[in-house]
Amino acid sequence: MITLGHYLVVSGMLFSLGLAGVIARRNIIIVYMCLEMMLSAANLALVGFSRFHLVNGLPDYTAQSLVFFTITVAAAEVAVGLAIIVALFRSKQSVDVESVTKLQG
Amino acid sequence: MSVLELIIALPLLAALAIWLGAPARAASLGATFINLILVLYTAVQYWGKTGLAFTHSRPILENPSLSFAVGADGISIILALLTALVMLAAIWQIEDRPPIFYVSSLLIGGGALGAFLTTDVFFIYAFHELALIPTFLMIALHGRAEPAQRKAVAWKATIYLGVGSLVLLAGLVWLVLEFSGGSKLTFDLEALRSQAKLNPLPDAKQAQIFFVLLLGFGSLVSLFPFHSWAAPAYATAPTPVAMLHSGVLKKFGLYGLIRIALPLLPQGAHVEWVQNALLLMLLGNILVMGLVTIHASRLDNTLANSSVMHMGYIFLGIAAGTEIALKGAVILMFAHGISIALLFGLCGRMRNQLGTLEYNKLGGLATHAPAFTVLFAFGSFASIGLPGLTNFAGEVLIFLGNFTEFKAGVLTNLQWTVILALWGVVMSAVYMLRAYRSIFHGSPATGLFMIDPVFSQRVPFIMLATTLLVTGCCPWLLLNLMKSAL
Amino acid sequence: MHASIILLLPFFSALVILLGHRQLKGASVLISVGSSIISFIACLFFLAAEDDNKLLLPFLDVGGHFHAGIEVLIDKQSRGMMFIVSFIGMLVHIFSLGYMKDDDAKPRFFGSLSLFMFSMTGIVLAGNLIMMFIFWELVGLSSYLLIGHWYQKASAAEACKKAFLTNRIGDFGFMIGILLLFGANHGSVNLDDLATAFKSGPLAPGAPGYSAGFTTAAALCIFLGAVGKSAQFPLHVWLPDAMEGPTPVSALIHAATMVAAGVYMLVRVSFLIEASPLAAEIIAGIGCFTALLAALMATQQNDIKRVLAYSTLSQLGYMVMAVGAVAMAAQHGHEAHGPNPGHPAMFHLYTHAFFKAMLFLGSGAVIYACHHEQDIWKMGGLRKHMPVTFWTFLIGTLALMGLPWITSGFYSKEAILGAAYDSGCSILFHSAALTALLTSFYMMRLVIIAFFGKPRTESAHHATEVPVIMCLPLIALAVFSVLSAWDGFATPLQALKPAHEPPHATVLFASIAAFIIGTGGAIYLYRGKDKDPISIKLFANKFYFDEIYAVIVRICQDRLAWIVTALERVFVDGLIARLPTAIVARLGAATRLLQGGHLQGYTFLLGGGVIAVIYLVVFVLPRMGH
Amino acid sequence: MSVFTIEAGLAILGLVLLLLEAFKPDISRRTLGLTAIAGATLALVLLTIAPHDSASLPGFIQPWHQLDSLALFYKGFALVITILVLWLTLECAPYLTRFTVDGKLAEMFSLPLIVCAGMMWMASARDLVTVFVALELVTVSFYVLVAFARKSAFSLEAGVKYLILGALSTGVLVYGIAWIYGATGTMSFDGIAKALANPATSKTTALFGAAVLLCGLGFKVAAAPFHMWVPDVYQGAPTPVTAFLSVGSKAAGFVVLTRALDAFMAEGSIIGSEIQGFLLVIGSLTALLGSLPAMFQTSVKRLLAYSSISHAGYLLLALACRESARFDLSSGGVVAFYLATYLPMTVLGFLGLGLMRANGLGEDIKDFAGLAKRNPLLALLMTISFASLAGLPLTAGFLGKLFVFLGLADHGYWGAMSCAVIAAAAGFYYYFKTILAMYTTEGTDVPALTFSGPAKAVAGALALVILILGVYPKPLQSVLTSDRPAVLAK
Repeated sequence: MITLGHYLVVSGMLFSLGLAGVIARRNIIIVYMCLEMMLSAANLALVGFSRFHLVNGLPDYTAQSLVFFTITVAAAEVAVGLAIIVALFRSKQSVDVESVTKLQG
Repeated sequence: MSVLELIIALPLLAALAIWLGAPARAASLGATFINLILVLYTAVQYWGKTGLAFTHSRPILENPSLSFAVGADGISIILALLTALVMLAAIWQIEDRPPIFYVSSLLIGGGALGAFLTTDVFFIYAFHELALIPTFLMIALHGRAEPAQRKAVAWKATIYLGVGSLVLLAGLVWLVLEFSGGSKLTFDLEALRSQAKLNPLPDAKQAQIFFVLLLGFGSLVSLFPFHSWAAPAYATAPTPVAMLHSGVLKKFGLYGLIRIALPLLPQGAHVEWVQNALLLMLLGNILVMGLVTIHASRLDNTLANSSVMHMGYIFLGIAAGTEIALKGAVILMFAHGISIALLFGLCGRMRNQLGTLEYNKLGGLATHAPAFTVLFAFGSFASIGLPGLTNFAGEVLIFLGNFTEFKAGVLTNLQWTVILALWGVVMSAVYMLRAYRSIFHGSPATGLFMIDPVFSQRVPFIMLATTLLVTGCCPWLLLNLMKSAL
Repeated sequence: MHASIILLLPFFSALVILLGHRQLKGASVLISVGSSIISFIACLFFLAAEDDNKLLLPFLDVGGHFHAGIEVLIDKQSRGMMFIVSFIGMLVHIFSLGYMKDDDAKPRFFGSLSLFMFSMTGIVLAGNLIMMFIFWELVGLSSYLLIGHWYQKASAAEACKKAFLTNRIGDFGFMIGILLLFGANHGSVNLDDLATAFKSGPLAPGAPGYSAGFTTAAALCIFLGAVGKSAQFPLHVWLPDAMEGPTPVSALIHAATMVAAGVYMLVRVSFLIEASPLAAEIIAGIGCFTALLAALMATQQNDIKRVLAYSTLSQLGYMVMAVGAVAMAAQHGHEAHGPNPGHPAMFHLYTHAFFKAMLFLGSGAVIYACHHEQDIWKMGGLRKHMPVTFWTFLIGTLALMGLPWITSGFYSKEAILGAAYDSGCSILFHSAALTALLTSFYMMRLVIIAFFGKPRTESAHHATEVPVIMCLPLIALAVFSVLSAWDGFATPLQALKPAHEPPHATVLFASIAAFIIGTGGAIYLYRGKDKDPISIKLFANKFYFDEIYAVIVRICQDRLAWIVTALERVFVDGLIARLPTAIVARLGAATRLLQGGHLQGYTFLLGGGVIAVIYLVVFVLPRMGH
Repeated sequence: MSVFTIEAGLAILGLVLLLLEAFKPDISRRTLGLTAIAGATLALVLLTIAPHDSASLPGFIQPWHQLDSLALFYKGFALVITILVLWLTLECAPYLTRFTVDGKLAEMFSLPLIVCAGMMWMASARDLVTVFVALELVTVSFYVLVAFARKSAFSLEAGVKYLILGALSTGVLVYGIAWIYGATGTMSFDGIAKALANPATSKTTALFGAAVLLCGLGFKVAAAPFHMWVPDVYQGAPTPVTAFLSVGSKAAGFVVLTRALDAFMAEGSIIGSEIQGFLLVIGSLTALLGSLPAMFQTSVKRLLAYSSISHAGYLLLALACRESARFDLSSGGVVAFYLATYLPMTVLGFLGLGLMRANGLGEDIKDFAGLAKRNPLLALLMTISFASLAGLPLTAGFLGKLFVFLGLADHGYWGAMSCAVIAAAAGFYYYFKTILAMYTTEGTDVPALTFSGPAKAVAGALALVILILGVYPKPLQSVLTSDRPAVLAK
């Protein structure tokens, strides 16, 4: 029997992996992918909670509606984000996180 | 519009006008002169009265209750008089300086007037802060030292005063919270006072709040050991700023203690640990700074340190807290303000003309500048407490005030402190006479030449010296303004 | 009415001269001299005034809590003292007209003189201790100004400073004494109130809270004021140096009046001294010691003014001793005789004022005639050149030595010796007698060296008699030196005289013997000598007091100031100002390191921050009871 | 016309301008800018006359939208800052265009309108879904705006950093929302408050969710330790955008935070006291971490960034003081008041910076040297702005700080108060350092500075607002307490 706990553990692992990737990876594209993974983890948690939170015997769809919004927003973020990353690549010929360290102190 | 509002607004408006291009000297002299007349007018009106007069209030916020409330009693009027006199003198003695000198003098004076004449804690605090900014800027920009050094001095003063004001703010906030009766917070001093009278706090708590206020107000007044900003700041500050800050603005902290802390926390200063701490600190002012002053080898250092030292006596009056001592403290505030402004003003002239203030390079100035010498003598003898000049009346009342409660055979800590403090009177004579001896006595030093200022430039100093003489011979003039009990 | 004129006239004279001497020019001198003459005339009316205590000006008035005004207290002491002050003051003013004729700073001199007259009058008329203290300090100021009249001279500049500071130390004690009395007497420092309080009020023995230690402390503190002003040991060092001032000033201030103010004040508070046996003994002891010490020093001085200065010191010691001795005698039950008798100290003060002022003015005349030569060994033979000066000077000297039955000095000295005898302390009496002997010795030495023999220098040779305006005061004072103790002369002053009683045989013998031995010794040793046959370094160098004090001041003041300044810099400034700023600066710099600009660092901190927050909120805070 | 219609109209105007610029390339930036400003101004006027009760909203939006004085205040606030930013963009256009790819500023005029609409929605949000959507609308638009001056390496770097960290915080935020939902079973603030008042709700889950959610929101308001992006991004972004970020975005973050905390810390909430503790810790830390490093900054723009962090700290501390016993203003009211005072002083500061930039000067403190000589008026206005930022009395900045201190003292939070005092003291130092530089006279023979009449007018008006609010804050207070006594007025 798969319980809410299982979903949450998977979601938590996914979130942690994403966070670890964001921290550890130097390629901005990959960092960005890890960020998407964290969003997915959140989505998974939302869906899980929604499924196990029954209102009148049916799952509560408010949470799931948020999932749709999240996916949409993520898409928008990717669109804008990739544009910025491309601009970065154009000017620095690199997508390494270490290529942006001029602003400091 | 009440006359007090006019008094506060006049210098500030004049400053604004000068900033916008009005002729600096004419505008500022005119404004301060009218101001002096207005203050004298209020003093005459108040003559023989008691309690708060000329009150006028403009509500600003309902809760916390905040209003631009003005009002004056004897203490405020005496200090306003001090401000008006010193401001006029400080501005008058400026020669060939850019307008910012006039503007900043007006702002410092206006701020001080605001602090002394408003009766809302918020504005009392606010006006004082307003006056601090030009002080800081003037020391940093036009101080008498190398740019790096004067900036360092200005920073030191600003950080001390800034931190002090914040501690003070914390203390005031605490007061407001404790003494706002009913469901509303109020910053109105009278309301807080009546509440304090109705529901006094337990002594232990009064002591805590009083101590916070003491630290806050104290660092504004260069209470030992929070004094190390003062001497370099005064020694470096441009003349009008040194006159106004040491003469007037510094009195704000003392005024606050007398006007805010003591009435609201009548037992605060008498709880043993607070009293002992205060006594130790003020002895630091008197004895330690007395010795430091003796060690000074330049006139500006002597004056600056002596000004720190003399604060100890006023704190002594506050520590005693008796009617006589407090009135003495107010008189001494007035007296010290006038005398130190006079001395700083003359010191500034000397620096301008001679280029040095080192004792071992000076000498014999009395020969060629007799009028200058006499004026200086007024200042220096006032500051060592010579009877006939105002400081004496203040000091003697403070000392007497400490002895009103007396048991033969046993002296309290307070009274022992007075005895030690009396030794400070000897010390102040030592350094002042040493200064006077090295500068004015002896044969004129070679290469140094100084003549009396022309009459019009003597006027501001004569005005201050005359004030010292008149109020010194007739201190009851000031006492009559303070008929109501403190 | 008259009293206020006496007080205020010199004040306005001083003020007018101060403000307008440039416009007034020579007129300022006239104003000052005129005011002193009018004061004297007013004083003559004053002598007839009833006992009274009037408030002139409410100086300090704190509601119902405290008041101390400028008052005019009229009683026998103030009447007598007032006469002395205004009379000698007037004569000195007149004498100065001649003496200071060529001085550029005449207006300043006369202005200060007027200021002094004002201040001294204030002391005399003071009805309460605060007023006394006010004028006490003001005479100090005028003395400072007058000693430093020739401030261009370094010695004068140092001397005036020294005088003021030494007096300040005395005033330190005086003020403490006033405070103690103020506290103990519940807020009144009125002399009448205090006297009552000591007789039957809260300060009387047996009253609740009475403390003998307190009474002694208060008496000694007040006495310290007199020690300063009357130049008693150990604060005597300023008076000889004060001779740097113009000689008329020395006559008026540092011989006749101001220095005697200490004695006057002690007599005013004699109820206090009588209340404390210990204080009385200490006062008598100090006075006696000063008298002896100064007399010894005087025997080896060569400066005419310094001899007189030490003589003044010695005589002041005499008077102070008398104050103590009378109090001691009173404690032993030797009540003075007759109704309301005078005080021996006051009596001596009064006779001494005349002859010592005379001597100083005489020395001034000598100095003037010898072109500002002060060394007696460079004079000689002046007897013939300056007969008036010589004779008046001789009269003054004899009065000081106490020529029996003729001069006033004899009577007053005898009164003091009598008081010392009555005090029951034989040391007092013996040293007093010894002092009297020494006095005769050094004064006769002075006269012989300066006036007899042959002129030893050019300036002495060419000396001529001084102008009439300077002679007149000399003559007037000489007359008073002789006559002032005689019955029937200057009636109002008689009240100051102790009741005339047949002197004790021992006392009479001692004073006559002292006169004869001292005079004889001096004649024997100094007749016809061109240089001092005896040389005692210790006396000539004033027992090295100045040197010792210089060391003490250097250690206790300058070194200490240096050390304290250094400590203040390091500790106070360091701990309160520099250390916290340094800490905050360090913290600021450290926090800046967080902001390294590396994205990975930021994400790491952000992730770590999330974890830390979760830990804080989920695990820490719930346990803290938040 | 309902308030919602105004917001929608604003967003549509933004889109129209975007399209217009794309398809009519010859349209002048002046026209675009003025249109945008006109639109926003019109919206502001309409907002004041539109009905102010929730019932006036269209039926379909009512479950997600509320109109209370707080919401209305923030809507007005958003419009004012948008207008100012648009105008500032126009003023700075000459030098901004040097860094854009095609020398145009197209989106710089349309995106702020969309951001503004997003902020206005956020102010009215009643549930976490709306919050999330509106917040992302704002954030994503800001990604573009920050990186707008692409030819400037700084702007691009700022864009990348903002993008990565912003996205990371979004992830954290959504994750937190998920857990809050898991703990309470609802997305609406009212529901959350109700569920948290129920003792049966799992406290640990709720705490976990709330902590993660607050981390996400903390990033938006630059709370420590999520403030790292602020100095870099503020410094790199074009000045008008920085002003927008520092005032608009921060205000938006705080309005959401206020709403969320209203729910978390409602009467009887099982996690209320923990959240309060959290706010005190984070607030103190933020105030300190903002102030201390600021003391060493040489770039005024970066200094203002740190200052904005420090101000966020005070605001968080204000939020921690929930029930002020004797205060007309609730914590939300204090925050709103503080932000209202913060707006003119910050915008004035950035305006000054922008004008200096437009005159070819840098943004370092040393570039300020002698400003008083070169343009006394600007120096005076900047002095007022910085004095107010430092919290000097008689300026608006002091009152905000005073209210925060009053609240802290009233609750007896002396520890947090001392941190705030230390931060304020450090603040004195760095603000006055800048002021001092303006009046320094040594070695300044540079020509006088000039700036346009409208710039003078706007800057003067802002300074006047600072001073007036400093001595007469009553109107602002009455706006904040006009209705909804339940939330705003105690």
